Amino acid sequence: MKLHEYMAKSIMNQYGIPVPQGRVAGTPQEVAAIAKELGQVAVKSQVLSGGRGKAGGIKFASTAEEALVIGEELLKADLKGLKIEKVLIEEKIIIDRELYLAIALDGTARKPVLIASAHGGMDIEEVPEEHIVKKHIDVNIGILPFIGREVVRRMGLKDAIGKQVGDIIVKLYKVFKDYDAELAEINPLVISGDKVIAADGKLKLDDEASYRYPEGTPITEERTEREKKAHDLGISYVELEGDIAVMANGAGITMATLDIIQYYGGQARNFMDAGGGAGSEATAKALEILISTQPKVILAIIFGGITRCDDVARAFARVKETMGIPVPVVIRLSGTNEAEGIRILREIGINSYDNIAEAAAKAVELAKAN
Amino acid sequence: MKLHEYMAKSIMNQYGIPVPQGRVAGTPQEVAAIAKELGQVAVKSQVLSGGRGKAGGIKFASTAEEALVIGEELLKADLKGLKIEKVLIEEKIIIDRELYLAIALDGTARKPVLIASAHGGMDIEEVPEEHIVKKHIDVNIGILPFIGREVVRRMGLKDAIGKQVGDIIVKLYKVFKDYDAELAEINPLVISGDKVIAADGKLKLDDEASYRYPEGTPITEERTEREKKAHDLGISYVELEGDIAVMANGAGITMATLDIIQYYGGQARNFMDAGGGAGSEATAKALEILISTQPKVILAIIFGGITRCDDVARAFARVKETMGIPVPVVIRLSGTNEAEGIRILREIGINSYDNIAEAAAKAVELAKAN
Amino acid sequence: MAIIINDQTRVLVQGATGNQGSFHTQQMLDYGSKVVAGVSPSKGGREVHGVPVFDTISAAVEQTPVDASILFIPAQLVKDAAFEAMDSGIKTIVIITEHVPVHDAMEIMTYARANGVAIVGPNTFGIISAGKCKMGIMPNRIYMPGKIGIVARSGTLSYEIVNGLTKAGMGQSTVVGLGGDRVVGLSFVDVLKQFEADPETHGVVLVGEIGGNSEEVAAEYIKEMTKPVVAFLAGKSAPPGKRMGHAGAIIERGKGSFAGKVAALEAAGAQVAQLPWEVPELIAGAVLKRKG
Amino acid sequence: MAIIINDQTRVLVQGATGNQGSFHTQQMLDYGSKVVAGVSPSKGGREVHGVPVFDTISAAVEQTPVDASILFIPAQLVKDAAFEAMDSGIKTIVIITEHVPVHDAMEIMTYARANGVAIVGPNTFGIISAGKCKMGIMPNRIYMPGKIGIVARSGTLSYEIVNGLTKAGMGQSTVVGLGGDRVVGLSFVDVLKQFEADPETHGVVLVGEIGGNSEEVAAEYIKEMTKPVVAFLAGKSAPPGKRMGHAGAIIERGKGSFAGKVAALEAAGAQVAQLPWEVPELIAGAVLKRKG
Repeated sequence: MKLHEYMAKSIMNQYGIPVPQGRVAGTPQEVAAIAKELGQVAVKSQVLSGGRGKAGGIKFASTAEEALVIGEELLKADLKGLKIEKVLIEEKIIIDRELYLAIALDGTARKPVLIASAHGGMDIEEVPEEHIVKKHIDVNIGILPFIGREVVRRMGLKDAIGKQVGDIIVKLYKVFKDYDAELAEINPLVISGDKVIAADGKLKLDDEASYRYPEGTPITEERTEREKKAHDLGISYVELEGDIAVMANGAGITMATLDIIQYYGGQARNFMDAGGGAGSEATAKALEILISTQPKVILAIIFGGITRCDDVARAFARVKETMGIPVPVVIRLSGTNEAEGIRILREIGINSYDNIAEAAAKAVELAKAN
Repeated sequence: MKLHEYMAKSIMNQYGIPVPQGRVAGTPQEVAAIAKELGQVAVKSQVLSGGRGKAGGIKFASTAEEALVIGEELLKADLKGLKIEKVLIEEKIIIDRELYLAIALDGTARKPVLIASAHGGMDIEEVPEEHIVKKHIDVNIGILPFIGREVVRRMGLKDAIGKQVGDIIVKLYKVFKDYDAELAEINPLVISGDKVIAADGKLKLDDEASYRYPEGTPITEERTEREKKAHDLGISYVELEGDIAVMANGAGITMATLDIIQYYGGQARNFMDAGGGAGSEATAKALEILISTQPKVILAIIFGGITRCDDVARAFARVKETMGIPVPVVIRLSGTNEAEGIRILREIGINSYDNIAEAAAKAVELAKAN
Repeated sequence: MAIIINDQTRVLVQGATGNQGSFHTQQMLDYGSKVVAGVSPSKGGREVHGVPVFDTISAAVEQTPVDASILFIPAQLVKDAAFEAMDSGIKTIVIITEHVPVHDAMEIMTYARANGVAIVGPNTFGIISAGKCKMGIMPNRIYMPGKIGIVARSGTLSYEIVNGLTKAGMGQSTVVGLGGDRVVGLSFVDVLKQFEADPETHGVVLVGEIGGNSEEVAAEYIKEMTKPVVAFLAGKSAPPGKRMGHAGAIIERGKGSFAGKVAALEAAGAQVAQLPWEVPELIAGAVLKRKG
Repeated sequence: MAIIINDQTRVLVQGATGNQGSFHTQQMLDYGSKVVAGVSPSKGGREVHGVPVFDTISAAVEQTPVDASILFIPAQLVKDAAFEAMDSGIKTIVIITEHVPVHDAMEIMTYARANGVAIVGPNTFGIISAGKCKMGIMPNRIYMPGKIGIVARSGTLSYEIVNGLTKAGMGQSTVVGLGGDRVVGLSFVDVLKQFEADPETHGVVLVGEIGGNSEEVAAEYIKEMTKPVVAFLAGKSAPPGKRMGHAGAIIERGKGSFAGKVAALEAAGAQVAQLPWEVPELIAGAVLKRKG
């Protein structure tokens, strides 16, 4: 779960990391009121996407009147396809220098990695490797102050500024750890006179640890309504741009099915991993979600290991009887109770294919024809 | 620092370990009022010593009147030489079985050790080894629930009782860790019907970590006034029963000096390690403490490594001039600036001895003569 | 031979009395795995399909030696169960559970690496040495003993490929599922090294996917291997920034793309199949060629 | 030879710019120790008695290799400093500081054991290989190179005994202070093993005290030693339950008594001196006898 900037910075600030003064607002009037209080301000769109600056989502105002206009403009706009529900109004800070600081997961090392750079303010991918300092963290030890001192030295920082950045590194790790974060990022970390301030903050929390997030952790929702519905059913579902609805069981085979559709010149409407042991009920609900996306074809690739092919077939039959399936279904059943499944499908007029290649090719053909 | 029972149990209870209902009182009237509320009660003297039961420090009352009498009796008494300032009044609990649970330091293993026994209520030293379960704890991991389950099984406990004890083990470790404890002990841990209750609780915290005790940690004082004064000067000082006051520098040599005094038939008034690099000022203050104990002789064994012998001698001279030293001083100076130290002492009429044997023998002789 | 587990491996099932644990204990027994004990707190004394169940691993190992453990344990309790297994001295642990918090996984892996414990998973279908021992949830009937080693990040995709190999008459030595999470125990390289050293394995199929860089790291090692490697990767058509089912299958910050992985593997001398059904022919050809 | 440190050991001083650190840097240099660098956060660029000072160990080791580090660091910061040294790959660390929280000490020792780091202390006078290298706060002039190894829990008591040995014409190979705290790094056994293996050491003096059971554990090892051991123990007259200066010197729960330690050591074949000045004669006799 990604948190909005204002949420991330509020958490970081609770851990002693300095952030600009500011408040969040949902109406242009609130924007103006806050701006009146703070003077020169930045008005920052709160959407769960990077590159907001370049996309025009961050604007500056010198007066409350200007802020009102900006608030009106942003709060009815979309940014990168996301509706701007809230803006963060912050005091404008003088930027002497921009640094980069993040703690991320390194899956290969199986450890967190601290990433720092004296060249911040841009995407870290754009910073040349020799300007990036990396330090892997032993989860049993965490970040002791010496790691802060070492990283700060390698960043070329010194004295009071170096000490502040070192302290922020220690604190950022506490946030990372306490919040089960996958990513805790400050970009830019701004040197403003003799102060160091987190001008932007990003937190991405591990969804799997939501049951133990600290009390008061805010909740955001990146999923579409349909994705949310699937998620509540325990189904991995991602909406895509094409017209062939896909159901499979297992993430790898689902991804591969999408690739095969593309290989045959088609495009999938979604990624749907219905799980390794989905019963008839769950499969029926998953199918309903697919139908609701109004695809041109539905392609199901079932490998019956734990999943039983007859259960899957019965689900298709039930949905067909109760709400109807308005588009062609192409299906490949293989494995446990395969014959019975194929028989059930035949009864409701759905032909089964022997292998993925044939099924996918057929689905693409049907999608193009419709 | 040892905590009183009521303090330890209050902390344990904050961590979810069940303790009997109760409150602490400093007057017989309070005792009676609390007893009235709780019904049948135990009145427990709050002194920093074990074996309170055997010493008559724990009494039972069925009525508020009885409690008042007990309160009057205990609150003017001493227990094992310690003044009873407060008593803890607790609901009387039905004891079906007594268990033992502790987390202690194992210096040899350099790890905490969990010690448990299904035979509690007595000193753990009295429990046969085969009835004791021990499990060393990796400080990087702490006590995960599986350790509780394992220890409970080895204690021979099962089902709901076993589960409660397992939970208490996990929680007791959290107390041990969060409070920098040297010892966290529950003895007895009582099985009362279907409940498990910490009937007594002991916490000994590491003095060296006092700067980071959790907020609100209570403070107790086991030191005598003089020991406290010495401690504030950074001097290790323990009062003993004899008549020869001892000053030395270094814990080992001080202990050895006490042993040598005993070897020659004398007895030391105190242990005093004045430290490895004590200057003239600190030595003078240490000497003043010794004088205040009214010994028959003062014996000083100084090995001048970092400590300079002339500094020590000057301290003796200054104290002799300002407040006087009313008893004989026997001193052995050796090492850095030894000659100058001996000269200064001679000027004020104190003879130096060449080695510890002679000095100690002389001190014992003088103590017996006076 | 085979790698990691074989017909001598004495298997413990943690969470044996649950639905999943019980079902797969039966399946593993059916396959011939030596399941010697189950563990479920407060369920000690029961039996699951004839396998004795204990409250704790320490109780189980008092009765029977154990070589490896497989976890059917809810995600929130996996850390506790994995540490119980490691604390008991078990050196091979298969964690089937998905949704394990990644910070827990990092703690488990840190301890495992320091103590020489091989962790398979979490979020894996397990591991199977064909005809000898199965520790996992894969369907029993598709595997056939043989000479091809398979290491995969994804379960069902590996089933498809195994199915294809078996239908083509090519048996498997061992099939290892690394797990679909971002932080897992054994890596491609760890498993490839064992296949390289296993005389029974003549060629290896690597089933990867987008996200992370474990395929790229594997490519570095493949350069040194004497045995042929054929790879198939899923996720070519996946858009960046979307998590495709597996927590680890996501192209983030420009890292973990399909093209990068293919390039690295091909540069290392591995053949990359464009479609899953091409795998049997490619690996058959490669093994034949290397032998000749 | 000598044990742990010798005339090749390149020494780093952590906390070199403080009063203690600076004073003892001079003393160690005077003794001939190769002090190659100091570390004090925010003091990088200075010099202490000609030794360059750096902000961090990582900065120091970029300029000069380091074999061992000695800490003159406030107790609250010792954990941080010790981990900095261990993280930098330094394998011998002397912690002079007293009053280190015992939970910190346990964390340091856990990491040290897992990573093959030898920790001397905390709350130690240090270690000295006579005539070769000193890492500690002991007086320079009392040591004389020779054949007796000494391992002690207490500093000043060891000085008395060393002084006696030197006056009796018996030099020392290495003198190691284990530290007076309850949790310290090297144990008697760790050091005895090294003395046993060191051809330059012909006999060992063990200086113990009440509290803990490290003398009893040492006795078990002394049984196996070929070299003679003479012990002296302090605290015979100490009452139970009182901490005698050292955090570790306390008879608790009936454990750590003087009599028990003497009995264990004597049963193991070590001679126990009743008074400190008996030590030189006893060890001289024991060495002579063992040789003859």
